[in-house]
Amino acid sequence: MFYFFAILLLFSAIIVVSTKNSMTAILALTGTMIVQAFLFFLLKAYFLGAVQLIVYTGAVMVLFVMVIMIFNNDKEVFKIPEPPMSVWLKISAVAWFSGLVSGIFLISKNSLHLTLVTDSNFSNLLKDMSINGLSQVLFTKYLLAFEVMGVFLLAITVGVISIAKSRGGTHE
Amino acid sequence: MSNFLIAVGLEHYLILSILLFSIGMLGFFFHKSIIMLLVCLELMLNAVNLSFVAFSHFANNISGQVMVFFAMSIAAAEVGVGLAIAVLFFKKKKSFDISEVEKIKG
Amino acid sequence: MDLMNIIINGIKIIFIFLLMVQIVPLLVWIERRASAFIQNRFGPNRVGPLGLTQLLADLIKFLFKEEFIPKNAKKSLFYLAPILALIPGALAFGAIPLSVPFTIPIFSFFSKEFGPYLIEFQSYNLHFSLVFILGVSALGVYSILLAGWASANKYSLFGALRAAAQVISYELALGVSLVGVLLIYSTFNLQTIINAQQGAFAFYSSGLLYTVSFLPNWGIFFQPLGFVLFFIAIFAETNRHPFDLPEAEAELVAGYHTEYGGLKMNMFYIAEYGHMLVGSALMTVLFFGGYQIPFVSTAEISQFLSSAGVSLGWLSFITSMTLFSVFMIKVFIFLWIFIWVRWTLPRFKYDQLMKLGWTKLLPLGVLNTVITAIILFILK
Amino acid sequence: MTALFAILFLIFFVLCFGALLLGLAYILGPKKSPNAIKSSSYECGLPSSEQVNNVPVKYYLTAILFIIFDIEVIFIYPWAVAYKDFLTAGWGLYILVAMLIFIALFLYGLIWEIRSKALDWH
Repeated sequence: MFYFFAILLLFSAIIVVSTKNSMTAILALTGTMIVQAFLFFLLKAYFLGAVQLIVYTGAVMVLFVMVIMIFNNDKEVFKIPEPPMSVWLKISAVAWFSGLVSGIFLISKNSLHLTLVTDSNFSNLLKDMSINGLSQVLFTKYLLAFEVMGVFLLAITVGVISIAKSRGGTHE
Repeated sequence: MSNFLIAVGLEHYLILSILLFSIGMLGFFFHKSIIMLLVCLELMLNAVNLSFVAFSHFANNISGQVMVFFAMSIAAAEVGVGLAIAVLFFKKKKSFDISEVEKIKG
Repeated sequence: MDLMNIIINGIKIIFIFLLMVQIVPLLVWIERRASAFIQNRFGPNRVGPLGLTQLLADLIKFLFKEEFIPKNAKKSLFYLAPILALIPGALAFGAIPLSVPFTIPIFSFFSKEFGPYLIEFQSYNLHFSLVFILGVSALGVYSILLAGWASANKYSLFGALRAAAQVISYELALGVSLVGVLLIYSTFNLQTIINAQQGAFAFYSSGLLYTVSFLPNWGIFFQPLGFVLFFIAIFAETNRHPFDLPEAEAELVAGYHTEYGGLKMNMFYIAEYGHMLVGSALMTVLFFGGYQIPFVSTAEISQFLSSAGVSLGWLSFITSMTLFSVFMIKVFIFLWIFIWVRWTLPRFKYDQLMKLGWTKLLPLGVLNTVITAIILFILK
Repeated sequence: MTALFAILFLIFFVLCFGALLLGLAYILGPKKSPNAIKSSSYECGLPSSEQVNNVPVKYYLTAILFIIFDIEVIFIYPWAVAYKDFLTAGWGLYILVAMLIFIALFLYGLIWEIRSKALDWH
């Protein structure tokens, strides 16, 4: 199950960065988001998986699709001439990935013995990482962060309205 | 080796996460359109979220999930503002090219 | 979990999906007949008894329509959009409990005994089904946007943009109106919500139990405002009259599916009616006690059925089917209201629609949340 | 876990079903050679243009505002589900006030948005 989702995830991610067509990239990214939601389900983070579906695929990616839809008719907008890729960038990319692959092989030979610090106070509260556990921690330990989030979102609302509020359309 | 393939543990999720992150990073370096840059940013954020949730699952600690919850909302807000700026930029410059940003003067 | 069990569960999933698809032609027939009835016409009455097989004829006609793609259309997305339109409805409908779980008694197949299986009458019982339904129905926007964009027609594009803006605006109102329900039942699981609605209307106040014996214990009596908001939001979500702005044929030809024809267009219709079905089922589950008959518990029904001479092995199955038909009756009442409203109210203007969503429904939903929370706090 | 399999199976089945319907229509439907007028965009007889060159910014602003308010609603959900647990644990006033502050911020944003006429459709 894990491998199925992992391959799907990597495959769609590669499509995202390698395609020339913006719409394909956006749709592949949507696929990535959905697969990741399923990975969250697999990790028993059920509420987060559903939130991933609602917020990312339901809202963020819709915005992306809308923007592409509005602008794609100008054919040359998305055909930005790409400068010849610098050699160093290519070499470093190849080196990075080869390093990664060899690292993975090393790990697979002798697995990492990670010692994880368990927060015993809170892990007692929750049996199976369900929503109730999440909200207990969210509204006790992280309450301040939660309220700051409210202020932050308010600021974003005001900012976005003042940036984007204008008469007329998207082109003139 | 075979044992490593069968028993899916934390390492597998971390490997997946770092691969996803590197793909996103690669895209971030190679693309020039503002929208594609935002897309690759999303990819990297997703990779980080995945590792957070994996840690949270295997360490039996819910704090990781709360962090992801916050990270998701901030990422979503960031995309909203980023695309608003991109559209505004397009209105002025008729292009999504990131190198045009250098020419902007206040 | 042996192989037979998996096969039976697979058949069940397919059955529930096909049930959803099969209700659609029935609904189209009801809609056409009801519209005719309201407007004092006959409606389709030639093909078969009462015109019931009209839809079969329609289907055959759709199958033999010419395959046609506009010149500039993006081919792959043009074909993908109608398929994608089916997915949100199907996934959401699968998460709704249609009836109580039942056991299939021991039976033999190829001279092998297969033990009794406990089957849930829903495709999957998730303990976060409500957020899951919200999540997958958010995917419905994609088929709209892609259909509009792939057609390479400006009417389609504007229709799609309108539809998407409308759907996402009302999704917000929908989400807020559900918070009250969550406060009352404190769970995301629809099965638990249904079970909590048994018996007569009852609530706790400072440790004492009060009962109102003549009202069933339905969600609507706890959440009247929440129900009204949910009801309106569902109408807008499904692009039904009086909110069918995306299809405003006077302005936009036919909205996002202008360029679609034949079976492809029919698939958009299946999706639309599927959303109506999911909406009605959700209303039934959250506010009208789901599959339960008011004041009658499941145990009483099975007792009655066994006294009526149903054999013990199939008792739970028959009970489940009885409750399923109750559920379907409730759902069809709502579907009838959907059709009825279509010929009763005039269409909104687009600015009125947006104003209603953002400045009325959303604040009212928040108000509903606050009131519910405070009342719960006072009553403890 | 079984539910996950069920969901995947359902997605797969629906995709197959849709593809089957489209395939059937493709096979059974008559094929005629398209001509230029027929395959052009539907436009009531006027010379057709598919160019959309000025979309009202409102559509897009609606989507952004939807994202922001959607996040806020999502933040209310865990609170709503755990509210009764907090009440029985005796933390009622604490959790109520915590959420009322958040909802006040939410409402302030909403009122700002309505006041600034960001979503006035003309």
